[in-house]
Amino acid sequence: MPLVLVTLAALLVIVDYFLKIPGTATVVTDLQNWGVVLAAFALGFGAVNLFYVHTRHISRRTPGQWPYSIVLLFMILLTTAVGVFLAPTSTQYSWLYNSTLFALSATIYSSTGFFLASGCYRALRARNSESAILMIAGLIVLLKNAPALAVGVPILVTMEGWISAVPTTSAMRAIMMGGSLGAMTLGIRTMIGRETGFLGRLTEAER
Amino acid sequence: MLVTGRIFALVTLIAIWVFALGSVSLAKKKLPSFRKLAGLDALPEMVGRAAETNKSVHFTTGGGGSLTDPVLPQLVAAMAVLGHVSELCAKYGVRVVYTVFLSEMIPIATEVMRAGYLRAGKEDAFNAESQVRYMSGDQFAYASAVQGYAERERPAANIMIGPFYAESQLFGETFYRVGSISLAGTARGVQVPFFAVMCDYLLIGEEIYAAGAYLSKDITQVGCIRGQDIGKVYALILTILGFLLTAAGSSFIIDLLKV
Amino acid sequence: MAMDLASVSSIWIAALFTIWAFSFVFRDNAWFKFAEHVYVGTAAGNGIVYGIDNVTRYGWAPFMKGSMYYIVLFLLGIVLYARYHKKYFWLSRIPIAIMVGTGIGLSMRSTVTSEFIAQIQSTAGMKILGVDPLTAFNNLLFLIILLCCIYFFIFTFPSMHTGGKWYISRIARYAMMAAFGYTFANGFLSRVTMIFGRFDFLKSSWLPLPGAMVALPISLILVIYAMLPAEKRPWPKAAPAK
Amino acid sequence: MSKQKKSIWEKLEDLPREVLYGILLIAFIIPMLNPFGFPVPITPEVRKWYDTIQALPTGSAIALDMGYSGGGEPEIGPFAVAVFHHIFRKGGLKTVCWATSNEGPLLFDKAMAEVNPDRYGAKYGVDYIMLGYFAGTETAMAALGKSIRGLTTTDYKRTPLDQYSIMQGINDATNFKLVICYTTGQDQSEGYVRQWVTAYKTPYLSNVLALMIPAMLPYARSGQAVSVTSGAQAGQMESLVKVPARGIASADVMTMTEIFVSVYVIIGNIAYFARRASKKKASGG
Repeated sequence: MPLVLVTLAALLVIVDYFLKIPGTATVVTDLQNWGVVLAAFALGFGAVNLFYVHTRHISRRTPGQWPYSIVLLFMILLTTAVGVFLAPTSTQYSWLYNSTLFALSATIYSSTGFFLASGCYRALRARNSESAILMIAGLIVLLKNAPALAVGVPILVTMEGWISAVPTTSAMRAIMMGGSLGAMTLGIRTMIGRETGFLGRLTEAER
Repeated sequence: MLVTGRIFALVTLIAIWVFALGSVSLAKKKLPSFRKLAGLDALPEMVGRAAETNKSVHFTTGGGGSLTDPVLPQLVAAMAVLGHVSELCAKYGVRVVYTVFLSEMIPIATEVMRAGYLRAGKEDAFNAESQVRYMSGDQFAYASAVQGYAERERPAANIMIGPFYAESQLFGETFYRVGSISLAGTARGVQVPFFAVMCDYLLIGEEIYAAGAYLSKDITQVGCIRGQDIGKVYALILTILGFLLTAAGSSFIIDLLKV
Repeated sequence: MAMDLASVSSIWIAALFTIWAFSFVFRDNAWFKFAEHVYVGTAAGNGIVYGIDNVTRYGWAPFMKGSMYYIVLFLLGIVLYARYHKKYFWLSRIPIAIMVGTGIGLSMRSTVTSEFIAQIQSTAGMKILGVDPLTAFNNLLFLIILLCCIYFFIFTFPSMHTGGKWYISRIARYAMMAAFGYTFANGFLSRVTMIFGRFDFLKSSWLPLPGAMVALPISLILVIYAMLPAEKRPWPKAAPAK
Repeated sequence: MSKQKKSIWEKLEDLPREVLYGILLIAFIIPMLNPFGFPVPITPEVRKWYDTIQALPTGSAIALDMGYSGGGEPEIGPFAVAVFHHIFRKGGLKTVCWATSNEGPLLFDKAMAEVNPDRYGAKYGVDYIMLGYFAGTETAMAALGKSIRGLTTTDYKRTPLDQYSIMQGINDATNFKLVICYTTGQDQSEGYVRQWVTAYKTPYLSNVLALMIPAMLPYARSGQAVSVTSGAQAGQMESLVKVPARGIASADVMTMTEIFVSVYVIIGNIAYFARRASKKKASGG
């Protein structure tokens, strides 16, 4: 049954795009809207998983973890309460967002920059012809990305422009084309029921 | 009825489907063989070095994704490699440790590793408790736990295959620093360059699917890889023909693509 | 400073979280763990908040306006959560099937044009005659690299990679390495602008506030203290065993 | 021989990361305390982006996706703000915003606080509007392209769309002269190529993290995206629209850190080759 639905939904959307058949357009509009709402329902999954994991930590008093689990669950509840009862456009919600989530996500993701710097020091080396090319291309782009150098040493801009326009664009285009073939193959595999991982665990009968 | 400007696209889409499905049914009769994958060829040497230095081999599938994500095929490919690595390690008497991010992977990985040890005839040597280690389900908590593991045990070899996110940059640096030889592969395009810089052996993008299909010998997977290969030949022919005709002053292929 | 309590408190909290989150760069520590769990919690909470916002605005609103068949949509949405039930989890496959089906349909129907045909079209349309020699050379090189890279990713015809054809893979790998070098350097640039953004926040918004200049060294010392191994610091003693 | 004692090259190769990070921190802090005011060169992509908006006829509608997350705000935000300055100063454009990232509406408010549209006389509901967050990424893009009112009849503050003059005559992708997407996710940056450019031929401007640029280059080359820029180029946009802010301020830091890291790469390589050479000599002699 679910597999039939997958195929049906996919075919409807595809047919609507390639063929003009009266009637499909309205069905597909609804289907897409429903897709948005269902995706919104699924946004709660993350929180449910966290509840599962962290209530277990708390009830088992996992050493070094359970106090943090309390913090985490408290923050879920607090954020949800403020957002739902006072609306996500309220000043209170944006206060909460700016003090916590915004500051934290920006910082946590930026911090990998330090690891990249030490990676540059240790690993960006001309160990063989391949890594030499990687190193030289990387070095040219690093230097060009310094705005003052780009002004002072115009040859860097020319070289970076060439690396970007010729090897990078063409190699990326080849990778993209390969990836699109993979996506379309995976699509048909899913439509004919050869790829069922998205369905989750198996029922007794299927086992 | 057909929308003009989209006809050639429809034909191509159907052709790609036919390539895939046809290749899968042909693969049932005879499994196609594979070209050499440079990254995979390095595995025996990596495990061998672990045996010499009496150190372990570390395996990870990254700190992100889920079994319902589109990244699932990457995890499937990673499991095929894990099975192969387990078999090699069992043969050489080396301990392989899989640090787990997704708890759903624990039973799957345990089975895969046990099967690998069984193929090497050393099922007794496998200890699921200590070799399949659940670290954490949070990205950075997982990353920090794996970094801690790397500093303590200093594995001789480190194999990273799967859907990697920002942790690729942390892992690449850490394992390089502790002196592990690394083999890495991911089909998440933006992370490949970080692996390319910081790892010794690389499976680039789609190579991980090929590696997975090659090692698992699963008919659907191998057939689909073959189907995509035919699609690539199709692209090569169209590109070359189009380029030559453009040089000759004809826009036949370009116009055909626009139909 | 004419600033209300709300903005001042927000800046203080954000500043402390920024310092704690950065501390991970040097070593994992209790402050970072605290900050990380707050981050994961609020991110999940934000997901719920906007999930509910979407469900009410795009689902409930049309239903109230008379689109009675939207009741089916709500049932499907609720059934999604059956995946956590031991017995009825298979019910959740129905809405998931609709989502997956719509998703792959939408992606496939245009991927074939945007990422396959349009790319062939753009490559095939490049000129080598009637343009200046440098452009002609670059276009030709572009074509060669593209063809070699596609060729490199052909796996199941081993004869295509034997004999004298090793140089095709070589060209492909060299070009990809140049592309990776380019991406790596750009990746570093990305991180630099992000780190600057956070430092700029600390410098321009937080440090001018009264007390911040004192709080900065104190919080740094506390962070460094937390990085010490448990056995080397007087308190807290008990190192939690894993 | 040199087994007990590490050679200077080996020591240099094994420099603890704390030292490397410390030096990098200095490269951040010096220019922040003492700005040099290095110049910012304008690249063709940014110029093209600017010209594209400049060339829009009065009354054109722009679809704008605030599709980035807070994690990428320090990079993408300054660029988005500079472009808003441009749009509002030019005037006569209808900017219909939405978000495919669930932090988008909050980041929209943040950007507006920074831009202050009032100073250009731009009014909410007349010159610009925020429809809110839409879950489902590509599905949402497709749905919005097909019919906005089919999906929602209110803006993010839940006021009916019909009360806003900006929404008159705007309902689907064909009503827009341009689509702009700021994003930290590849699903979004490529999603608009698939769901808007391919399906409706809407001209597309894409602003992404610098690290995502290579993946977008093929689209720029084939004309599927009019211009692809990174947030790191915010300084250029700021100098084009003459509103210096975070982007220009970051140019000094970029210059310093990029040079420092380039030196890292060079020292790392010297140490590596020197150690190899000294080893060879030792084994040869």
